[in-house]
Amino acid sequence: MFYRLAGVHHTRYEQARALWPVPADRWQVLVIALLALAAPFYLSDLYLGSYMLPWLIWSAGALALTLLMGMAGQLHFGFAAVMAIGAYSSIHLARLGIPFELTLVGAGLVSAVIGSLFGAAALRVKGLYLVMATLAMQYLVDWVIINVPAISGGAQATLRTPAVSFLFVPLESLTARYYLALAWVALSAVFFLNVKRTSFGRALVAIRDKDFAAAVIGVDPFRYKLMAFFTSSFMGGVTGAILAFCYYRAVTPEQFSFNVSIQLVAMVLVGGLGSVVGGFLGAGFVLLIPIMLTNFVAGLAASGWLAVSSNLLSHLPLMIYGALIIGFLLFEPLGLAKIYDNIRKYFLVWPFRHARS
Amino acid sequence: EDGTIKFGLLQDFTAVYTFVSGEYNQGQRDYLTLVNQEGGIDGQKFEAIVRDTGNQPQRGIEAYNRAREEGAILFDFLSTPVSRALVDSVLKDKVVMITPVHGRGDASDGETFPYIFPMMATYWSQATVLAKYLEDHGGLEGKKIALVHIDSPFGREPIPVLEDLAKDKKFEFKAFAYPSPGNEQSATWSEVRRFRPDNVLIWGAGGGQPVSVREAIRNGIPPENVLSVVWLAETDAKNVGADTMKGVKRFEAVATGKDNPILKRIQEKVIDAGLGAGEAANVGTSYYNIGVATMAVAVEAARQALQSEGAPLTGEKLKAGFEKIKDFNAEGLMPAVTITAKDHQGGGAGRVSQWNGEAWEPVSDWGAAYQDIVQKEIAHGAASFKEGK
Amino acid sequence: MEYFIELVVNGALTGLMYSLVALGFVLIYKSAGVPNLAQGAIVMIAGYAVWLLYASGLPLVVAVVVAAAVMFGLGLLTERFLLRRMVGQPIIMIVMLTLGLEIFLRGFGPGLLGAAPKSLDIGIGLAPIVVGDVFINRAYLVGGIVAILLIGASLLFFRTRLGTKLRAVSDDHISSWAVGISVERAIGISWGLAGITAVAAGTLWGSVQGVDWTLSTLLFPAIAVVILGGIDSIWGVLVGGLLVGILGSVIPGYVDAVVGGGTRDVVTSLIILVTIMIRPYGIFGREDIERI
Amino acid sequence: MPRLALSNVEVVYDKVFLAIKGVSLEVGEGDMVALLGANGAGKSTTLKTISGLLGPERGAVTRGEVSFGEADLLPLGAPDRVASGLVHVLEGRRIFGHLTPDENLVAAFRAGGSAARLNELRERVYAYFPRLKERMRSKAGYLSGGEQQMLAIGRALMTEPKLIMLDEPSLGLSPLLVQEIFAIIREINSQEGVSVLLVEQNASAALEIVHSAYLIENGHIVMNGTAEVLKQNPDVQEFYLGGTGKVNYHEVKHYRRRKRWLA
Amino acid sequence: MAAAREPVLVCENVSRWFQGVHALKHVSVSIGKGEIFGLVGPNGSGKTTLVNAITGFYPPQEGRILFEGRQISGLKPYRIAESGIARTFQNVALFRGMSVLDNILMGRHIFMRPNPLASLFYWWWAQREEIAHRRKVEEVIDLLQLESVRDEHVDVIPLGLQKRVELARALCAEPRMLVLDEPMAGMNQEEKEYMVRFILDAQEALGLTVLIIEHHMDVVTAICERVLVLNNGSRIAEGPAREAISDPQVVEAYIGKARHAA
Ligand SMILES: Nc1ncnc2c1ncn2[C@@H]1O[C@H](COP(=O)(O)OP(=O)(O)OP(=O)(O)O)[C@@H](O)[C@H]1O
Ligand SMILES: Nc1ncnc2c1ncn2[C@@H]1O[C@H](COP(=O)(O)OP(=O)(O)OP(=O)(O)O)[C@@H](O)[C@H]1O
Ligand SMILES: [Mg+2]
Ligand SMILES: [Mg+2]
Repeated sequence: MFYRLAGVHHTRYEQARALWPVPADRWQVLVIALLALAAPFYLSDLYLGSYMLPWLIWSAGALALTLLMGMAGQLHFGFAAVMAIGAYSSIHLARLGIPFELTLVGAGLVSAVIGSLFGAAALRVKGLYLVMATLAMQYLVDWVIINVPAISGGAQATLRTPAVSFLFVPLESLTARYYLALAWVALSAVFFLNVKRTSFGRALVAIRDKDFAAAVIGVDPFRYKLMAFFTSSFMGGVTGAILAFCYYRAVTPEQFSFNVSIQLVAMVLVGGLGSVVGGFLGAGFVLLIPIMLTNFVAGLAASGWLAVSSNLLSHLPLMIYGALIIGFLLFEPLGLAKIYDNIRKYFLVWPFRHARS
Repeated sequence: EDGTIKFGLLQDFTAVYTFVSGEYNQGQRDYLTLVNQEGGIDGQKFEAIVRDTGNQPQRGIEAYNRAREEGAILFDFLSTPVSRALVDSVLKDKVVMITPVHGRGDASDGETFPYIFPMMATYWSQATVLAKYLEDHGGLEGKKIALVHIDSPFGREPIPVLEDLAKDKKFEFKAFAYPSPGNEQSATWSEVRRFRPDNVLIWGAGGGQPVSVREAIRNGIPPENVLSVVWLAETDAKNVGADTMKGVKRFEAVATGKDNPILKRIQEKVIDAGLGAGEAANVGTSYYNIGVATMAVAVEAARQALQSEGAPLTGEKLKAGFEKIKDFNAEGLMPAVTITAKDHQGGGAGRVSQWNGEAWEPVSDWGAAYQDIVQKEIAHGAASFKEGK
Repeated sequence: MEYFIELVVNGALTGLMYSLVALGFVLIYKSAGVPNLAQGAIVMIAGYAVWLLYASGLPLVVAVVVAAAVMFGLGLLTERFLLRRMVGQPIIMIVMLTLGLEIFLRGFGPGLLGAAPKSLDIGIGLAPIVVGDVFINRAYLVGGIVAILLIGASLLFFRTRLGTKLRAVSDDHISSWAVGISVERAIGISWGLAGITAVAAGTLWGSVQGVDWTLSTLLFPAIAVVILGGIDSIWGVLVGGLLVGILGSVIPGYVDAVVGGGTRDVVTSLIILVTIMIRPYGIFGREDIERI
Repeated sequence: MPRLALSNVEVVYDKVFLAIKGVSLEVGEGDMVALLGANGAGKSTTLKTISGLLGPERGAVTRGEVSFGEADLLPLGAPDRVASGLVHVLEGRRIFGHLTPDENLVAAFRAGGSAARLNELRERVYAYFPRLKERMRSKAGYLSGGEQQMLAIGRALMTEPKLIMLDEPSLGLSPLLVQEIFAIIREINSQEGVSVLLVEQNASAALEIVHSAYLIENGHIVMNGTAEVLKQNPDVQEFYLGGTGKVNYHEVKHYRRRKRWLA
Repeated sequence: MAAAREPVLVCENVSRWFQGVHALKHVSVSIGKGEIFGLVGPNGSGKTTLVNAITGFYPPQEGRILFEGRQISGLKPYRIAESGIARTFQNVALFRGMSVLDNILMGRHIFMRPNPLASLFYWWWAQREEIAHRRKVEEVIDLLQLESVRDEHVDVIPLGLQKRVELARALCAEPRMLVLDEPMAGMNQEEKEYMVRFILDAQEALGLTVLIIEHHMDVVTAICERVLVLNNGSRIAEGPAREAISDPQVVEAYIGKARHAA
């Protein structure tokens, strides 16, 4: 009931273009922001470190990929490789003694440059062929990382992150690492929202929707596709660096394997292409649901509710997880964000059922 | 605390390690059940916290943190990516991580890796045991030895050791990589055949192994000349064909079969009592017995720790317990291990066994080999870990 | 020289073994317009099905035929319960659905029947066929022949009236409906047929590597084949398979020794990149028709 | 009993957007009826309701009945409706671009029909549209707009319909082709007794050939009657037929009086 | 009348093939400044192809095209757009994922400097630019009476309005030449009248040169000064509208029996 458009009047163009024109949305964002800021004070280390932290970082990764897949319409099935480039280059840069703030930018840039190479190669192709091209790139990057010990960190292929500080705060404690991740995902989200309402975002969407029409009204498709790859790879690279320094703290090739790319794509798609909410929901779903299911099924089994063989027991979460993905898509083919949106719309037109009658 | 000692057996049951983790984990749990059935140690019982990590580091991290919160003081991940992602956490949190027969070789250096216990022969030691067998049976000098391995850090692990040995023992050594997952290796073996090796070491795991054996036989390499890393088991023999695989040898760290006192007691007090953790048919298989042996060592460590430090156990006390293990051979199930603060591998002993068409038959005695070369690698790896690499 | 010939021959046969997996993918794409990322998992399920029937004592041929019938039925069920509701939805979401299906099946098969690899010995001996100094892999030879037969059958199938209807469906679901083609049935049939090819793939691959979840990873070489040949081309499956197989065998055969690592995946990746740079729709793939 | 009858149909898109409300119309056996209306009035929606193609567009019938002969159409899926004898030529042609024209025709022929019948129908389509025969082996996606429209109609005829619904068949066609197509539609109607429901913006051409027409505005049917009656209606003349005399486009007013039926 | 005008767009001997189909055969035409020029012909005669050649989408394989004396054939489409030619499409080519407003704002693209950093620092950087362009866009929305659908998603508004949005998008680019490919297809009489009005208004207000493809002969004869008639890719007639379309060749190929010919 407070969720109403009624009484919201815009008298200036700025207001009409505000990020959250509906007051209720603004409140919601504020409450979530406060909850996120206060998280270290009410969450145990287990939940902060094993749930919140990775969720935020993967959300940033999903947002970076959403920019490319959702907004610019370029399917990318090798995004983990982009993040890997960020992670590895950040560690090597930090080891060179470069301040961590610059290291992050540097890692982003390295990813962006190599990521744009992916893009440049992929410019001629669309759809599934682009999927395959990016997948091929993933294999190439993996191969280089694994086969060049100078990158991967010797025979064990493990690189530990050196101790660093961000803005004079040492990135040691979980809280410090959490806040850096939170800051990054917040920045990513704000950036994403701003892109959506500026000419840059429009140009990307234009190319996604009708590249020939975009070209004829003056958009250089080549340039904007490259910019999309560059920007999203930059975000992916920084996210990779933050993943390395704030979460894993020792990187190995498997952390950025092909499966991770698929998971990222799943985050973007299950979330629902092209929205910030979708990025968060999708990342949460893909990252946390398997974990929760594993614990849930194990809990059931421990309390004797599930008398099945241990083999089936361990595969049950996988089956439920797959079934959940299918179920959600059947229920709402446009993803979790659309479900959220439907609920929101319902309240917006409440108590009416239809927008026009 | 509440009188139970918790072990986190957080393994991969659904992805890369499915070929082993089922039986292995079953052995581990059955052994702990056996200990509990027999009254525990000093009145303390054992509890296994079992979770699937799907071989994914982030799931491993969550499972680790959760199990730690539940009080687990020993962890076994049986997954290279997950173990690697957690090495630092384990060292920092001062809890024990065991990496039997699979972990990084340099973790044998107990001073650099105080909380990590390979506690059985690492891949480096496995390679030397196999080489020693070849030296004892026909000699090495002037021979051609091929290593056919999966293209991953695990597959490449024995290369430096074998290269050193080749120099020492004057044999010709060559490594051939096949791409993972290894279900298709024909091009690699065409190359191997042209090398005309006297012996081939196959270094893979899971589905790649039977394919390797098949390809070897197809390319005219007699099964007797094929030797495998520890990962070659009954299922693989069935897969290749029990008769076809007759003659193939492998490294083993733990005896196979059920005629060991521990296995007999498990059969009697756990399986027959209906307390088994899985299919009774798996009892006594290679991987099952490795699982049993790992827990036997861990429980022995707990016994030592309780004896000298008293309950309740912590990770630190358990570590101290491990380092007191001396000449422990799990009633003959495995070679005697002696773990010290310096040597967490426990000697690196093992033996070679041969598939006789029905079962694995030992063809050498328990023992370690060329540990000087292994030590050199350990020192090298540990030094670079200390540097922070 | 013999070495080269051996690499070419075995590479070609391996490639055809991949074609066997790829064929199901193309069948579905060509008639339903969906890139089915669950095809690998379907091959795995088919492998389990054959294993289960064969291990229960049925003769191999019977086991294969029954498994084919079962997989065809499963294909129809997939359409009925999963895809029907997705008609007209964005294609990428349908792709995601197939990914969900893949995850489900990967839990389902090993979860029910045990994760340890099953052996499926279909009686193809290990002894190679030796021609000069060239050793030809007997199992792959059988696989290659089966692949060629199935590819031929598919070519004929798409010439029939039913085949034409299926191709129409992949072109436009809504206008297919509008002229009375049952899009649902067409999609069901295509999934069913893909299930049948999966039985061939699952049996043959299962016999060389054992039946376990790793059969599902065959999807990736298969997709490489498909991209190279063109996603909707049966001829592409044949030619793409041969190319991926031969190049992926010959080049590593000479290069691996030099760089000291397995280069096959890199070679395949490079082939794919180069091909789609030159021919964005694969060798035989159809171009998008864009009218302005 | 009319061939097709809609009574009080209401359609909602995307669960929230009400597109047509309370639409009722009838098409008699062998009748030729036009449905006229402005852009977005709900003409295509009405046709899709009849042919059962709302689903993929997230539309749903929330009220009303549609019957075809004896049968109630709403529970049937689109292909079953085609089998029962109605066919919809979609707006924007939507032929199968990757198939040849010939294959387009084959694809539309009912499953299980005899090869002889197929050839007979195919020859009849080629007789109506000789141009298609010339181009029967090239990719349909590259045909010109007029040829695609012919193919779309020809393809619909392959289903042996009792009622054919055409959504803006003249869209984008040259004046000559519009005449041709309308002539063929009339021929199909008179020679084969196929009922026709025609949606058309080109009202003057449509009212020349149909027997009666409905006028739809904003999702409501606002007027119906025989072609003759409608042609005489001043509003229809002004808004659909371009007034009584010739329009002088340089003089058209920006703001016109509102249509009377909306008042 | 035509001779008096200074030529703005000149096509010289333009040809285009599609895999063996000779879609345009040596077409030459010259369009004068401020003129409304019609392009008609049977379906598949190459009208759209000619327009595509002008706007750079299918560059001619032979011949050349000059705009305001500068050669534009061979330039990339977005360069041609920047040089002052805007167009609409036969099959509406709006960006379906955007609102009407965003679609029209897209028309301002060539005047904007989009980059990710500007988006990041929206409040300090991009906002001013957005709002400045917004004013311009609102003028066009006003002119074309699109206020009521401004915030709708383009794919739910009726086709007629979509065509109008496309026109608005083109006008926002402040072109000197406007190319319209069948702007009135699928419209009823009333809507056609509106559209004509908008085109005439825009042309007057902005001094545009207009090239229009249309199959509605009443419209063509009413607003076009001259027309070019194509058939099978070649010119069959050119001249003042009424004369050109009463040419017997044109009647035979295109108009058909008397009804529309007047
Ligand atoms: N898929 C859809 N989702 C939401 N609204 C829709 C959808 N399709 C159509 N509409 C809306 O429903 C109304 C009726 O549309 P319909 O296509 O039936 O009109 P029409 O009379 O055929 O117009 P046109 O002359 O443009 O073809 C329009 O306002 C349109 O915006
Ligand atoms: N991309 C293309 N590939 C192949 N052929 C094409 C292509 N575009 C156009 N053609 C062919 O070129 C010829 C001219 O087409 P064009 O679209 O210019 O016709 P048009 O005069 O605009 O017709 P209409 O009035 O139907 O729009 C046609 O024969 C068409 O099939
Ligand atoms: Mg319509
Ligand atoms: Mg045209």
